[in-house]
Amino acid sequence: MLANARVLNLEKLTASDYLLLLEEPQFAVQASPGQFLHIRIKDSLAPFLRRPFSVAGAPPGKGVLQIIFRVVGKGTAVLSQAKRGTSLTCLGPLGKGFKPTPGLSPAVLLAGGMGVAPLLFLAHLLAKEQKKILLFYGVASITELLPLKRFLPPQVELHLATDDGTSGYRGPVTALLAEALQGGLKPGEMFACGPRPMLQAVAGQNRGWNFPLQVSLEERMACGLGACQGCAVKIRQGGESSYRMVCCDGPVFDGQEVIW
Amino acid sequence: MLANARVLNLEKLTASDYLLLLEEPQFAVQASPGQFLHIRIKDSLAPFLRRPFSVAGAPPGKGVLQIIFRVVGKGTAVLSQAKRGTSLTCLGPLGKGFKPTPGLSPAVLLAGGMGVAPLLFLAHLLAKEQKKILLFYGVASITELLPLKRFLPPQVELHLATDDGTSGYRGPVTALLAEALQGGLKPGEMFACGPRPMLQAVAGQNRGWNFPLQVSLEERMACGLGACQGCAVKIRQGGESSYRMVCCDGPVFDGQEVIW
Amino acid sequence: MVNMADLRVRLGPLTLKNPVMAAAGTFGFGAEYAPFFAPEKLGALVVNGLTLRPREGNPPPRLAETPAGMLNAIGLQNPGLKIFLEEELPRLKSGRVAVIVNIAGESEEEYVILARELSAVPGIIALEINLSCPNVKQGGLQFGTSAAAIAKLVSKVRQACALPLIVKLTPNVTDISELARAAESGGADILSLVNTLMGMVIDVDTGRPFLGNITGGLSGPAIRPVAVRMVYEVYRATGLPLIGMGGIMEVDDALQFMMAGARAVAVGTANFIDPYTVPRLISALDVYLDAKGFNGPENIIGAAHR
Amino acid sequence: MVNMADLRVRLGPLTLKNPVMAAAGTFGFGAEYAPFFAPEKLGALVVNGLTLRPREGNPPPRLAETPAGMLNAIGLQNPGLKIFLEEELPRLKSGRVAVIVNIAGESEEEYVILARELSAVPGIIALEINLSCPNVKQGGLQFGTSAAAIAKLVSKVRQACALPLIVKLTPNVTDISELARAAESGGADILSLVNTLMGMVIDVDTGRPFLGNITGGLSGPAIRPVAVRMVYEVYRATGLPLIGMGGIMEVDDALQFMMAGARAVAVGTANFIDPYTVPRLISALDVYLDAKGFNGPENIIGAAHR
Ligand SMILES: Cc1cc2nc3c(=O)[nH]c(=O)nc-3n(C[C@H](O)[C@H](O)[C@H](O)COP(=O)(O)OP(=O)(O)OC[C@H]3O[C@@H](n4cnc5c(N)ncnc54)[C@H](O)[C@@H]3O)c2cc1C
Ligand SMILES: Cc1cc2nc3c(=O)[nH]c(=O)nc-3n(C[C@H](O)[C@H](O)[C@H](O)COP(=O)(O)OP(=O)(O)OC[C@H]3O[C@@H](n4cnc5c(N)ncnc54)[C@H](O)[C@@H]3O)c2cc1C
Ligand SMILES: Cc1cc2nc3c(=O)[nH]c(=O)nc-3n(C[C@H](O)[C@H](O)[C@H](O)COP(=O)(O)O)c2cc1C
Ligand SMILES: Cc1cc2nc3c(=O)[nH]c(=O)nc-3n(C[C@H](O)[C@H](O)[C@H](O)COP(=O)(O)O)c2cc1C
Ligand code: FES
Ligand code: FES
Repeated sequence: MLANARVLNLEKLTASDYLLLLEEPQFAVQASPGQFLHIRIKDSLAPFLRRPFSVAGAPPGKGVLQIIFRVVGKGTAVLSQAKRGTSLTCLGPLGKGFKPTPGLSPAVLLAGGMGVAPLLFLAHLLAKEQKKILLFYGVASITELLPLKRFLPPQVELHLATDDGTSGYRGPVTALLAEALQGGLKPGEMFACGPRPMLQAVAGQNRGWNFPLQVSLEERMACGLGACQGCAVKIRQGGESSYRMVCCDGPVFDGQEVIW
Repeated sequence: MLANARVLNLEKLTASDYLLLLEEPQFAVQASPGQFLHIRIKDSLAPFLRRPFSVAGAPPGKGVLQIIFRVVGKGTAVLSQAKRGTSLTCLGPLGKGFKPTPGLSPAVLLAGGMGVAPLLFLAHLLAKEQKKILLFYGVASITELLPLKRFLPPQVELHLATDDGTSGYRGPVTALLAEALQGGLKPGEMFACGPRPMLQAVAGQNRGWNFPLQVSLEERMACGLGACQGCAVKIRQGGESSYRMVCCDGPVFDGQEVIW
Repeated sequence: MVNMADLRVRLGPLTLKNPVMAAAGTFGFGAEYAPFFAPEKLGALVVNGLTLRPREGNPPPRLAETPAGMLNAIGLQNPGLKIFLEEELPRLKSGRVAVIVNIAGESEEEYVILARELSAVPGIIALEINLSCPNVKQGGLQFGTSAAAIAKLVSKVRQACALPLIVKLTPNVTDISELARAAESGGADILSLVNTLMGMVIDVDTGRPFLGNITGGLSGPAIRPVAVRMVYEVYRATGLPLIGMGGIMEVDDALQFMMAGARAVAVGTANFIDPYTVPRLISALDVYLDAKGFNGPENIIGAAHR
Repeated sequence: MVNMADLRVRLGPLTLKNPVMAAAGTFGFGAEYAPFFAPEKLGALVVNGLTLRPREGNPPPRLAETPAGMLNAIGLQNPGLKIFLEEELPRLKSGRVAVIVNIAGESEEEYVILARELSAVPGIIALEINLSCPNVKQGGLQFGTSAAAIAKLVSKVRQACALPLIVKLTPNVTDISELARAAESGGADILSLVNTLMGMVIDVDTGRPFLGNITGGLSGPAIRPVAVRMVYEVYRATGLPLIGMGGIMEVDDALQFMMAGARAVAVGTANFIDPYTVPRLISALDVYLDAKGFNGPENIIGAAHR
């Protein structure tokens, strides 16, 4: 559960997004889509806490995990300087991932920005189950577009939205999805990851649509293991609401059970 | 006074000692022996404060400063990983250095361990003044011996002591010096740098010998500029004692004025 | 064979197999760290702050990273006494771990009930009264900052409690020695210090306090100098054995607390950074004592006062 | 041309050209940082803690690095009032810098004398009473931790002092709001907070306290969450304008304090890391206000309470 994962490669994908390849055969076998690693970025007091990152892929037989991350603060800035051949201590694979239901097809994936990372991994699982897969992917602008082709199984149907219209649909990806549904798309189930407002919007709309919807959430974490009770989100189940932990009860929750 | 000095090279000299070459033409011209740089080791909260290091040399016309340092804690450990081509912000050259008196010869330099660093630079100044120079250099063991030949003018007469007798005289370098004085050595003046007990010992003995003695001291520093009053040492002058600052009143003090 | 140091320490009525514990609220009920090492290695496990009734805790965000530390505003989320006794304690007992239960009440009566009920069940080696949790409106800081209130509360709990009684002090006070003496006069067997310092972070993007609870408790290396100072002070002020904590990450940090006067130490935040911190410190302490030729922790406890 | 924000701030009777000051004890008498930038750029320069008589300060070591911070135990080394007036003040006045003098006394009378004498000379824009220096046996912490003592001292100084009066509060207290209100009732015009947290470090090689003075004052980013929380609390407790400080390194840190309620901020420890911190923050604040379309600091002061 704690491993020294070797940095095999670090590649810049966009102006601020990176692909990190970590060699850790056991984690690579264990990891399932939606799970994450809790990475100690540096053996130093700054950055202090570990940082959580979704597993974006674990190509079979390679013993390697893919992490795609965006530089947003001090920790990710330091991570973007990681040197090939060095090691990062990682806790993982942590959390409860996506649970696709056999037979429900097509699978609709909804990704906002970096939220696409765990969905890339999920797409491979769904592809193995021979499902039809649609990925609705929204970013702010063309410059933030990740080269998804490299990470997706070929059969995934990609629907692209940019806030500024520099590529694909102009507007929020949730609007693009809503249009597709109006146009006759009938998801068997939906999986979403991205900024909270996007998830909240789709969960809200889904109260009308009512498809099975799994969402992957983010919260500030300390332990990553369920011990500190820090990463709380409010969940309603069977009429009762209580705080659950993103790190061990999630990060994937039933979209209709989350209290936003 | 604040510069981004470029790391030209970092070379391991012994198991825990390094030679750092910093390119900073202005500092290189300004620096005089005994002065130091106050180096920000990393643009991070850890290590937090700047670290002081003596200028060990500034070969004329090169625009380069030599720093010789030992890894003793977190800051120096990080510094030993400095990458060529990167920059370190340095305050410098700081402090009041050694003041050789024209005509006083031979000059006797007394170095304990890393204390040799500023004396290497001093030796070049003394050599320019055509003085006879003797360097008494003590280390714990042969493994800690720096390759001094590379850094010293050829005319310097080297007297070596190791605590464990693995090279040169066996015992404290102050004892070796005392023997030389008994054997007839008549220093014109003395310059010493090293661990406090060594300096205290030689200053104590010098109460009998009574040669002009300048010692370079160390204290914990914050500002390096005389503003925080943190790096105090007690100095007696004209019958009155008061706290003086190593960073701006020193680091070089009259050995007979220091209250140990 | 080399003579190995004996790591056992005595704290008044309590003997621990080694002086390194896991601090309240940072080690859950032990299960979360079981994949890393057997909880029985711990000098003791102080389990999650327990209240009489279940508490749902504070709204998120509950955590914020700060320079060399973190803020937490968990708000004592816990299942309450009943579920603890029915579900968590049996699990804990099966693990042969030395369990200390950290309790918090919203009133003196709640503390007394908790103490009485927990004294009645086997498998607990001591109680730790948390009178200093800064994240709970009631039952928190008021008890912890008045000497008179502490003395009164502790003596009531003392009467209800057959177990060794640890009183945990808050650092958010003018004179911690005064409070330590109050706890002593009330009948505490052991003092533990420090709990978190009260702090806050403002989200400059929104201009609003970042934590759901507005303020939170600061822990981690940032607070260590304050915590060591308080242990040093309290050592001089009372005769009680002390448990020191606050920012311990490495064995040198633990040594600082012990030299300042702590007979045992607790590790909190560091567990989150390195789950192996406690066993790592136990081994390092062992190595340190051996290297110095000491036969046990006694040689270093309070050294700074000698 | 873009509309530039007006950085001026008013703190009761005092108007500063910008809200970023250099904190007492960290900027000397200004000369040390003059090679880096003109001291007149500072919102104000709070000069070194001044006492009536010269003080030689504490024995070394006086400094220790700590996680994201440092301890200092300078002990108010300073040349005393007479030399300050004869030598330092004339130098300062020639620099057109807004000078605030930080004063500390060993008795109420000393504070009063200092205030009276300094009020009588031109070139000083305000006095800051340091009633919280933790490194001085007399004249230090006792004044700073009792509300009654603060109210009494401040009102005496108030009577002797024609200048705007800033009272600097210590964070080493249970209830900083109470002390803030006491200072207000005594007649303070402005409050500044926080001074350093009392801490210590033990040298594990010797087993002895590291600092010559045993304890020292903790400053730097480590204490920022505590300091921000106190500014936030005191903003609610008094109507006085506040100067916030504690671990400010970057403009976001300054914004936190201002959003929490500070009308100006002071930079201490960060000067040691980057001597250009104050001018850097002034520019960054300017850029921030412009980018947000704000015409001055007023837009952000106290934002966290709205
Ligand atoms: C389950 C999970 C999976 C994630 N997967 C990815 C991923 O695949 N790719 C990716 O780029 N990012 C991912 N994130 C977000 C990522 O953890 C943050 O971007 C990162 O922690 C920011 O660190 P920083 O030091 O650069 O930012 P700072 O803002 O300097 O961090 C300060 C503190 O806030 C925390 N923090 C900041 N943003 C977030 C966030 N969004 N979620 C949780 N904690 C945060 C940091 O961990 C740190 O403790 C994931 C988050 C979670 C919870
Ligand atoms: C004027 C002067 C010149 C120096 N020249 C040299 C030199 O040429 N080569 C060399 O190897 N060392 C030199 N030193 C000592 C050097 O500054 C320390 O070894 C270094 O700061 C240790 O940093 P650290 O983070 O590795 O150690 P840590 O012990 O982790 O440092 C903790 C804190 O203590 C301070 N500190 C630790 N040791 C010393 C010390 N001996 N003097 C002052 N502060 C200390 C650090 O700066 C830091 O603030 C000099 C010191 C002074 C005052
Ligand atoms: C997430 C978290 C939860 C905590 N919960 C409790 C608690 O329930 N009861 C208690 O007495 N202390 C609690 N504490 C305080 C710790 O036990 C400890 O006193 C403090 O964190 C200082 O130690 P550290 O710096 O090693 O973390 C908690 C601390 C953290 C970080
Ligand atoms: C070396 C040093 C000396 C100080 N001297 C004084 C002083 O004389 N008077 C005073 O009121 N505060 C003094 N302080 C406290 C600072 O003014 C400031 O309140 C504190 O350091 C917190 O700010 P910072 O974290 O930005 O340093 C001193 C602080 C340091 C680090
Ligand atoms: S991060 Fe500690 S419980 Fe989730
Ligand atoms: S280090 Fe600040 S006065 Fe010398």
